Amino acid sequence: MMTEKIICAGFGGQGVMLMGQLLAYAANDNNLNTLWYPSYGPETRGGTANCSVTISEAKVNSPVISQADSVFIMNSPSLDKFESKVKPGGRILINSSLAEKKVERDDINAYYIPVNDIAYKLGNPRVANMIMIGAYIQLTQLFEKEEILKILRKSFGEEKAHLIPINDEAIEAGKKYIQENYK
Amino acid sequence: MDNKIYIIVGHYGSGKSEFSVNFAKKLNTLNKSVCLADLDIVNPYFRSRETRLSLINLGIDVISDTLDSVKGLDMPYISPAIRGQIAYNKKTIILDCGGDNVGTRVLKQFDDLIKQRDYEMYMIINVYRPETSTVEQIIDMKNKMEAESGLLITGYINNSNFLRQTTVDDVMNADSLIKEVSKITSVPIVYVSALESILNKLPNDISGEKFEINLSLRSDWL
Amino acid sequence: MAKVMMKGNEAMALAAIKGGCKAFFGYPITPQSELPEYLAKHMHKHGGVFLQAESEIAAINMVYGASGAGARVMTSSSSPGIALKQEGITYMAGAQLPAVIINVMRGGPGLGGIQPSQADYKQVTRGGGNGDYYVIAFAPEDLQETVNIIKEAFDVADQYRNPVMIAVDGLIGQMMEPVDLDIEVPKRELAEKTWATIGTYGKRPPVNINSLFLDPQGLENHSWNLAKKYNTIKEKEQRYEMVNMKDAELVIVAYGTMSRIVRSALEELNKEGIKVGLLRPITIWPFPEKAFKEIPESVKGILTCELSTGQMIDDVKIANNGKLPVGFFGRTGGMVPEPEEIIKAVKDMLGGLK
Amino acid sequence: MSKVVFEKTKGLTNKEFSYCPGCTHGIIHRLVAEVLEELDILDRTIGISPVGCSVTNYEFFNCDMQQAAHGRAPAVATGIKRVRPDNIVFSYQGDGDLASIGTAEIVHAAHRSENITVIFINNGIYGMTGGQMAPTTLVGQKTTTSPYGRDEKHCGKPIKISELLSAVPGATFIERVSVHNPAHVRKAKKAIKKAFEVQIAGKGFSLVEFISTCPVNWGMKPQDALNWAEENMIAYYPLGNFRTPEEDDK
Repeated sequence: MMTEKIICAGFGGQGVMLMGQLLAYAANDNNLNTLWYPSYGPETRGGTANCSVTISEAKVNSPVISQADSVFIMNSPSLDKFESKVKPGGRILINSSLAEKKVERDDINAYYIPVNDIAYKLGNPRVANMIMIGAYIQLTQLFEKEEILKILRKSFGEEKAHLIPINDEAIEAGKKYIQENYK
Repeated sequence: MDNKIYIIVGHYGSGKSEFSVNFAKKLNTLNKSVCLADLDIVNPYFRSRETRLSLINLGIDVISDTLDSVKGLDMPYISPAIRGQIAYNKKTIILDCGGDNVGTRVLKQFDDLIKQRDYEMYMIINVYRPETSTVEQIIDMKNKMEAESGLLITGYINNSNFLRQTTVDDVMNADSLIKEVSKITSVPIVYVSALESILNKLPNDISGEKFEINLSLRSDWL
Repeated sequence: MAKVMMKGNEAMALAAIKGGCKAFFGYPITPQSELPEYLAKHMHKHGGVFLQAESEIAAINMVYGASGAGARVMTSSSSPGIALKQEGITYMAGAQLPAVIINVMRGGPGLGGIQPSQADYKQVTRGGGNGDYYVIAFAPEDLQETVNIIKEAFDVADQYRNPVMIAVDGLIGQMMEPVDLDIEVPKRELAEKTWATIGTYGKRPPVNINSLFLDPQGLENHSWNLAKKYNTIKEKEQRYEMVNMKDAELVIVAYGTMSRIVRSALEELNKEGIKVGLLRPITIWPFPEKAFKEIPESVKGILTCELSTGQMIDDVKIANNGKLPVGFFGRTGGMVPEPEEIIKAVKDMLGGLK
Repeated sequence: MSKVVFEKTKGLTNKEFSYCPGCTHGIIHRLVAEVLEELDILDRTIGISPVGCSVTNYEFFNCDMQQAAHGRAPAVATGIKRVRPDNIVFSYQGDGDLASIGTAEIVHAAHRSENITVIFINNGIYGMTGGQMAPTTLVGQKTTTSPYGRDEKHCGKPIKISELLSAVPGATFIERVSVHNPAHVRKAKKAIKKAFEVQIAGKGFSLVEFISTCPVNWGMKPQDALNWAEENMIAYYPLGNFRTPEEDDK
């Protein structure tokens, strides 16, 4: 039975919580069981923020993830904190624009993606998290880009509908970066 | 017909209510028509009203609050019946007050009516209570109680005790102290009250008439 | 309606609306603030009242007033806020007023911390305020169960004319899970609220909502009547789940988030051939003592797992009544254990029993 | 044919008041009850009893009542009024209840302009618990917890609730009255009536503060207590209207 355990970590304000929520929503739309759980309180305001998402064909039990299949690292402190949480053979996606170090372990698959630099080139630094999502769905083939966009359209509503194209571009850029750099 | 008013005052915890209940029973056996009015609104425990039912069975009128409560009720309502009884002028009335000068404050409601009648105001003294253990303290308490009530104390009651642990010496030591108070203030010691076991052993020349107390407010275990 | 992804606090708020809640009075406190926030946004659309009170004390007394006036009413808070509400809760129990109270528990004592905890167990299950009384307390483990129980809780409160508390830890308040809000829950037969103060309108004599008894005998009678009601609740409302009991060597007793972590641990233990069962209280008051009679002969010991230094363990010991050795595993202060820690505790205890 | 000179208001039950002789609770109860009857709102009124000497006033008011925790009556009133806006809701509170333990509740009920009426009895003392100092006890006044007289350096000056609440923007109607003589009793009744009319019109928070007496705990005869209230209480707590709905203020 498929189970995917994900940890997203970074600064508050990087859209870390949203990354996890998008994956949880997408899982629910695919009739999978899922659980999203944030670190909450003052941590979410400017400090480090992280959340965990479990996606499974089976019922989700423990909300606590000790061994993650995938870990998103959006900044340098998060790498120190969460590298050990990747299960052997699991993957770690690192924002190499902000986390300059390389992973120390050799039993995990590391992907270094300069999401802030790419976002800057796209003209909107705030979509760095969506570039990460693009990279993730390219690597895992878990969800289609269109499924993610559908959720964004719903949550943005009319008011923010104009932001859909840039998010679309960002996901695409993330996918492309993986295609080109990790064949 | 003895239709005096007896007002029982004293320091908080000096034994006013025990004396009042016993005094009411005693007067009742002397074929007087007795009414006991519990004016204690200071503390809702150990009040003479707790013996209300047994007193009523003896034919003694008991007035507590307007709710006729028996047990510790935090409702300090003074019954208008008390004023009525004082004005009625037919019964021997015992007014059992709350402790200290605060307890005598309530008498101010009735002082004019009381003065129109023959009254005694007895101050119960237990010299083993810390705030009435010296001559000066007792006289100070007397003055304060008179000031608050607008009435004069007419007699002392030596009720000095350590409950069941009281000895004859304890009562005698208190006697000499209260005699001193009596001399200075020219107010007589009218009773010495104690449990029967002690009372029998007291010498005959002790000041005040011997008055036997049967504990009725405290449970056996107290 | 299909399943929707909702945050625990929001799902609880919506469940209350679906359960017929017509009034909410509360005061912000982490980690439950999304609950009043959601109701502030939506309550009026359902003809209900939302009001942010000046304090938890005021909030629970508003609940008292609204409940006394016959409304289905709720409040929510977290541990230190629940401590403040205890005054109103005991008055409600005394005056026999129904209400639903949500407690999204955080670490203590004192200001403690905002991370998940079950250290309110005693505050929740021992009445909490002054006097001889209890609140009916549910401790669900996931959002679907939480939502279903909240919808049912209003009926339970009305049936027994007693406050009902939903005790979840901060994790359940903060997490998101798919949840179906339209699952039918059992309906209770409810009497008309003839006791409610809604004005006489010339149709009946005045009624009075009150917990004061001037006469000690009256208060004793009232207390015994309440005790009788609580005995009925103990008899009829114990709720629990038994998992993996067949041939189990050890039984873990755990509720709420802790029971989910235990479930993950049990899967791993099962792979290793170690048979461990889970006794999961769904009501923590009344405590499911009946479940202990169903523990099979194969069981050699009981391990109590809590997000506290050990509170429910007292009830476990009472229910066990000296039959089996009772061990304990706990994390507290907002620390949530990983399943591996439970696995180790199980192995340690089994090792000691052999 | 005989003429009815005094008819007991339907706003009160037949139960005799339990208050001490000379206590002003009785007269204030009667005034409130008469107003409820005269405004024809008695059958839709819900009252709230406080903790204090009038804790059992649910025995006397002939309408639906709720007994509240000490100081919380305005919160209880809020809960009732919010779910039953068509009912008339009043709380009846003493100075320990309203001016001490319940200050947060009364200030915020006024602040929200909760559409309720508050009857506030200020006699400067805690009667129920046996004559302790209240926040409203006058400077120099002796009580069991200010045995040497209230010392403002030690525990402040007495709190003026009507003035304080009239500084709260939400307060719609605030008036301080007294019942120490028949003329003032009539005035007091007018204020009560106005307060309930404000509520009926949905204009928001109304409060009437009564300068009241406690002869027993003050250690005075009832008439002396009334005189003392007039000379000392009213000197510190001036009578009059502090707030009235703008459109009526002409």
